[in-house]
Amino acid sequence: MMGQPLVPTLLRKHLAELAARDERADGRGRWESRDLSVEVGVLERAEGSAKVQIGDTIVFTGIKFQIQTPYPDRPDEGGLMTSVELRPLAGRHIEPGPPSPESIEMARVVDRGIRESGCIDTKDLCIIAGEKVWQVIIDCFAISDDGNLFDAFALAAIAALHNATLPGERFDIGEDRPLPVNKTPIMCSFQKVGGRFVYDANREEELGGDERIHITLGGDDHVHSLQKGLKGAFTASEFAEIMDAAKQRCAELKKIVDSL
Amino acid sequence: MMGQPLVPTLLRKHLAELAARDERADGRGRWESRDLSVEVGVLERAEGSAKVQIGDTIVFTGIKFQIQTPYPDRPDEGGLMTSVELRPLAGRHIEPGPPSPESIEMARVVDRGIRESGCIDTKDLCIIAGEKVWQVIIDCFAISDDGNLFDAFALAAIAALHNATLPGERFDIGEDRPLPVNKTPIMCSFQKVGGRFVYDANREEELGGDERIHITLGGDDHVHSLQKGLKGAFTASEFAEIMDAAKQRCAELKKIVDSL
Amino acid sequence: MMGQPLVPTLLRKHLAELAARDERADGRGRWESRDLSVEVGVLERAEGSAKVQIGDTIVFTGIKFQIQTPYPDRPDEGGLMTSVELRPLAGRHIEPGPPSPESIEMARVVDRGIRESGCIDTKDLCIIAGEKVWQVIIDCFAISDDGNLFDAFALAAIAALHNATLPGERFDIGEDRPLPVNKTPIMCSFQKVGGRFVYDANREEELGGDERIHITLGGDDHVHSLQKGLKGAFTASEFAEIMDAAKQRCAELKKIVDSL
Amino acid sequence: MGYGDVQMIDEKGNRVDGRKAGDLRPIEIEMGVVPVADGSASVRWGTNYVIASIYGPMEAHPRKIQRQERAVLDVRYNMAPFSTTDRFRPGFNRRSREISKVTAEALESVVLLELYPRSKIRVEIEVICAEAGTRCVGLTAASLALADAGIPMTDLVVSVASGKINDVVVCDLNKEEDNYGEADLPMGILPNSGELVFLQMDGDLSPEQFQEAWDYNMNAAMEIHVMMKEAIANKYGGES
Amino acid sequence: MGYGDVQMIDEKGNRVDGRKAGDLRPIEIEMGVVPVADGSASVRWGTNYVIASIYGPMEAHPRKIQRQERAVLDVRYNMAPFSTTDRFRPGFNRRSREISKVTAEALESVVLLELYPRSKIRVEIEVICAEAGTRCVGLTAASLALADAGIPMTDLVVSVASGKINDVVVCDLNKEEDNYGEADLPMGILPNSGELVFLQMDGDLSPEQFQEAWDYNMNAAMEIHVMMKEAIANKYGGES
Amino acid sequence: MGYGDVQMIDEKGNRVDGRKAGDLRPIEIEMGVVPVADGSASVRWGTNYVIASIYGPMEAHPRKIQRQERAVLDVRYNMAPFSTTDRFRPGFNRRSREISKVTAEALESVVLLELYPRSKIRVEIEVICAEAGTRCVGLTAASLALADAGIPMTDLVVSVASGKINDVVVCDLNKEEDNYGEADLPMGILPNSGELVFLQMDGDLSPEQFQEAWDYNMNAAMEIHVMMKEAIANKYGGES
Repeated sequence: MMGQPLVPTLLRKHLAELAARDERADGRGRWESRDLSVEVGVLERAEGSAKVQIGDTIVFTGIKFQIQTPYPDRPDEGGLMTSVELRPLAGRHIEPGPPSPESIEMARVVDRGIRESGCIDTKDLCIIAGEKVWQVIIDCFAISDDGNLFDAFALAAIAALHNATLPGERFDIGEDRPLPVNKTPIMCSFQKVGGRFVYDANREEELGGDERIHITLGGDDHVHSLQKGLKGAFTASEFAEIMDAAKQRCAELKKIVDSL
Repeated sequence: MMGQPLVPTLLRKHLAELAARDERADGRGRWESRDLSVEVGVLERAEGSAKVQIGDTIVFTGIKFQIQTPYPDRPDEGGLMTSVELRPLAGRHIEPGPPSPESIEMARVVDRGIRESGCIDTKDLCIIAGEKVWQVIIDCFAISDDGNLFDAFALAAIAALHNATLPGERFDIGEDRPLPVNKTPIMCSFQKVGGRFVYDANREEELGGDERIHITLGGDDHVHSLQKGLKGAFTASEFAEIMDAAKQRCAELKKIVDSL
Repeated sequence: MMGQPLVPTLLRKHLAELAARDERADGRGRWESRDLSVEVGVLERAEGSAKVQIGDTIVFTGIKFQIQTPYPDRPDEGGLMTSVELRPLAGRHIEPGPPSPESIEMARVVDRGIRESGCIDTKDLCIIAGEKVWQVIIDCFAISDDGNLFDAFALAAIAALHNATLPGERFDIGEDRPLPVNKTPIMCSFQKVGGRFVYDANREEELGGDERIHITLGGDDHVHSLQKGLKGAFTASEFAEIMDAAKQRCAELKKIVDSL
Repeated sequence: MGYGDVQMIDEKGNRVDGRKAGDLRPIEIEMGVVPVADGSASVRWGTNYVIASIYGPMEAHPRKIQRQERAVLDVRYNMAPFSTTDRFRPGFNRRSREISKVTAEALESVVLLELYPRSKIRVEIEVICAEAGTRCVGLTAASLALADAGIPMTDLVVSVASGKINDVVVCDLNKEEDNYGEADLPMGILPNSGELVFLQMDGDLSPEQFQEAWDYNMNAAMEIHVMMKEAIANKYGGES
Repeated sequence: MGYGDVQMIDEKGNRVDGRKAGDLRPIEIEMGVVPVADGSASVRWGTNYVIASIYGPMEAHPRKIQRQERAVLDVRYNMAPFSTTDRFRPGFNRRSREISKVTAEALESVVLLELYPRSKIRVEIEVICAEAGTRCVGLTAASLALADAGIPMTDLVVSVASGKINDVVVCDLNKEEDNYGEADLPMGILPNSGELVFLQMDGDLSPEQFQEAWDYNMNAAMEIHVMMKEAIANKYGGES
Repeated sequence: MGYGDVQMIDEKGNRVDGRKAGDLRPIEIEMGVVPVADGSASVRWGTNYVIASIYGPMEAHPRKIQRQERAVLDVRYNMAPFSTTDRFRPGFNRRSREISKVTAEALESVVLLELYPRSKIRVEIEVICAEAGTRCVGLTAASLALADAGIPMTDLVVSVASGKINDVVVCDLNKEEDNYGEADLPMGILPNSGELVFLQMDGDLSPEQFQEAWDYNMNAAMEIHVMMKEAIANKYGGES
């Protein structure tokens, strides 16, 4: 479980003063991202993988496959599972132990964005109907947490899926083939800092900020997943503003992923 | 786990003074129950259910069925399982977490009363010998704990069993039919308060009391289950006295259940 | 988990003074064992058993068998599992709870000594290739911990294995027959106390000592398992010295076990 | 998602249970249902049945959860074992953990936590019968129970979800509709300010559909708010 | 219950192991079997073999278990993995938890806890070999171990069970009888006062049978008490 | 053990990957790979890839782990779920616990713990890709990360294993060799004094083979030590 940091009153005050001048501590604009890079095929033992770095935030996502028996009511559909490991490697504030509410929320929000976009057709995962189907496991693993792990994990997850190979040979069921991935859902996260929402909050802004909104968009700006986290209330017009920012940023990131 | 209340010395003294005058804090006689009501068929998703209210103590019991493979040495016998959930909803003193010793004891004592009375003939739960049998699950759930959960759960459990339907249709194995229940075992619990045993202790009496005795009787005053709980020593004549009270009260409660 | 004893500065000083005079607190020589006894066949419900007493350290080891399905890649090989239970019965310093790192280490070190010696040929445990094999379970259980549980468990384990019977009749697969055990691996443990290694440290020496080395030898002084535990650094010549002591003591203990 | 071949709305816009697109299921509120609690309420909503109880403010322990300048909310959402058609196994559950977290965060946005430094308020939500939308019913019940306990709040929280079936946006999916639902948008609304303290969504909604679902929720929240105020007034003889 | 067709008592009233209805299995007590403990005892009873050890009185921690005015007993009953025919898997076990609880409550009724405010006394009971009646053997062993540790008690606790087979009430069921048993009545008796501190029962007993089983237990307790006093006297050279 | 019929070394003494008996796999060290940590390093060794990070010294809590006169090391060795061919399930793992324990004890032997009374230093070791010998790679990476964090040590720890295949002793088994390995001798060596702080072994080694494996490790440690010093110097512009 993540430790409970003392409420950083001074930090909040500082961030509010910056916000009043329409500034951020690291000089970025409200909707501006930190430096971002995506690499795929970086994990030797995974069937698909990606490394995402956003500023000093670094994550790996690995795709592994297992064979399972399908559910009786969906005999020709495979499975999808998303796991988030926030190991204490990635930050002073992360404590060892069973999954924290934070990591459970991250896993579920990343999972919903992928799942609800329909980018994986679970029927493509059928091996023998009623007997054997593939389960896709998306393992998100943090190396360095300087804020906005949600977006880093979501981006690494969709990039790793695009990079993944169904390991038929290892399981003696035919040749290896690329995992079919039909779409590129993208998550954008916004946090209220100093009274206004900003995109891609770093850890300092997370500590001194209020509520967070996660938006996952697919093609044609269709919404696939939303999540509001943390304490705070927001208005309809605030939401409309970040939805516009999300539409623009998701399109940019989609291009990056699709070009890998 | 339930919290450890400080020993309520003043409360004990007060209760002892009342006992010396043969009185109880709420004006009841030694063997007198609080207002009691039993309703059945109260839970939409359960296959049998009951709500019991004794004073400000409120519980639900729901019956659910599952299909299981019988034990190899008893191929034509179904199973019975009793679970008690003391969720923190039901009282300030109940803490979240894994089952407390208190809830385990309750579940086991309620279970023994039902099981040992033979009111469920496990052979009536056979579907296909050696292959499929019904498992009856008795889920006891506290809503408000003002003392004597043992009796409330036991009463709700036997009432819910009498109300239960084997859900053949839901499992595609024939028509729904009433669960055969042959007997009506009844539990009566007594607590030593101010040096003498009383029936149906409320929470105040539990806090300021000593040992507790739970008696489950079937037809013809046959004993099916006994349990002494908490710190305290009692004499053979004290036991004889509460056994007499139990015989009378069990007969009254049996009538109530059988008339539902 | 074992409690963290305060660093016993005075004890360490005392032990260092003794070591400077080449003495030990109980008068033993550096390589001298406490009184040791081994009894076999002491546990009524186990298929093989031994009791080992070394000074005031007392342990039981019981052998139980289960039937399991072999691993697909080793269809004709049975299994071996070693478990160590450090229950709070055996010492003030042992706390209840899930397996401590200490007990996990003990189990794994005892297991490696047995396993790597090849004293059990896992093919001797085959019942029907690909279908049924025996699993040997070695349960090490401490009664009284006055130091050097490692050696006590390892000795009891190999003695109990030599004493064990495959319970064919209980599982309806033929007659009972002795478990084939081809070798007699022996563990000797050394602890640095007052700056030099001694054999068979008692609990006082453990508390005031430094690093520990466990050596398991088989026939012809072949090494089967080593483990260095606890904080401390040692030199090659220190190691050579205790390896010599181990060779001599292992031979003595092997005779004792082989003569049971 | 997307079992488009099952017709859940007829040509006249009637839903399987006879409701129109914007209609709510029947809702029934009862205050003070847990006699030993400091505050409580139950909400029956369709065949959902949820009980919430409040304990506190009380001393926060263990110490490490204490906050110098405000109270902490300790919120638990849980499904009773008999609340679902297949028995719901007690124990750790990732879905319940997530719902507990977002419910807590929604309530923290309205409770005047600064009034109770170093203390803890326990909010217990138990789903006794589950149909569809239990997280909304639970959040609504919890806000009623907090009112029953006399805990000061800036506003009640009204929670409701709209969704999509057969590519049509409708309000407050029932269980049958939920099985074939193509999207779900639960919100937690402050009826006096119109602000949101809770928002989730999954499925697929075009920008226009999203706006439609949003508006259904806003209207429904006002309707439910009236019932909530009535239930409180019935108990306390005044307006909340 | 009720496998009436297996004959466990012959026409002369002889049981499968040759005992009469009221006879106990052989019992052997040893004091001080755990050298590092503050007190200990083992009891062999039939093929039951149980060891109990005592640590304390010591400081009670964690703090929250401490009681201002008395000691707390921390009692654990546990089955060793090799104590049963099928290996007994270590770990959480509802039966062991219940037995630990009622054993603790029985012992709390005799130990002079007020003598040791704020402290803890650990009582560890390990079943090394199990036959039938391990909870009685364990409680008896624990009371001997407390005596060995010099912990003041108002009385020893003697625990024994009677039961019913073939509709006949008999004392101290062995394993074979227990498999076909129709009732079991374990009691914890204070031999000097005749009071009870432990009582359980399951199965089916008519009022008359119940009285018969009760009386067997009372008589057996007196017999066992003599052996217990002897074992203590052998070690300490006096009467307990 | 002992699959002697698979030939892993040819008649010229060449191993499957072309190495000679005493050769190491390629090793690559990177310092400071976890920007938010107080110190960190990664080691790629064959296809092993291990990252270690350091946090602290910081206040030791919970209190009961605190030591008056020195710091405690809190060491965790863990395998990432995607680090192995079959997915490695997160959660409790006996092997990882043992490796964490012996790794901690090795590092405690070199870190000047007395400099930081009452404090805690966290050492986090994550195996990102596993080949063979991950415990050695992890211990080596941890010692580099401690150096990167500026924690004073008496020496670096260099860890390496030698083993036996086809009855031939060789240095630094790769995965394929490890599958057929007949013995494994991992050691943790202080390159300046030649002392050992970590030692394990399993399999079967005659006294002579044991000496041979020991010597391979000692030589390899000196070779790796050079690379470690270079990596540190590259970052800090000096000698470690």
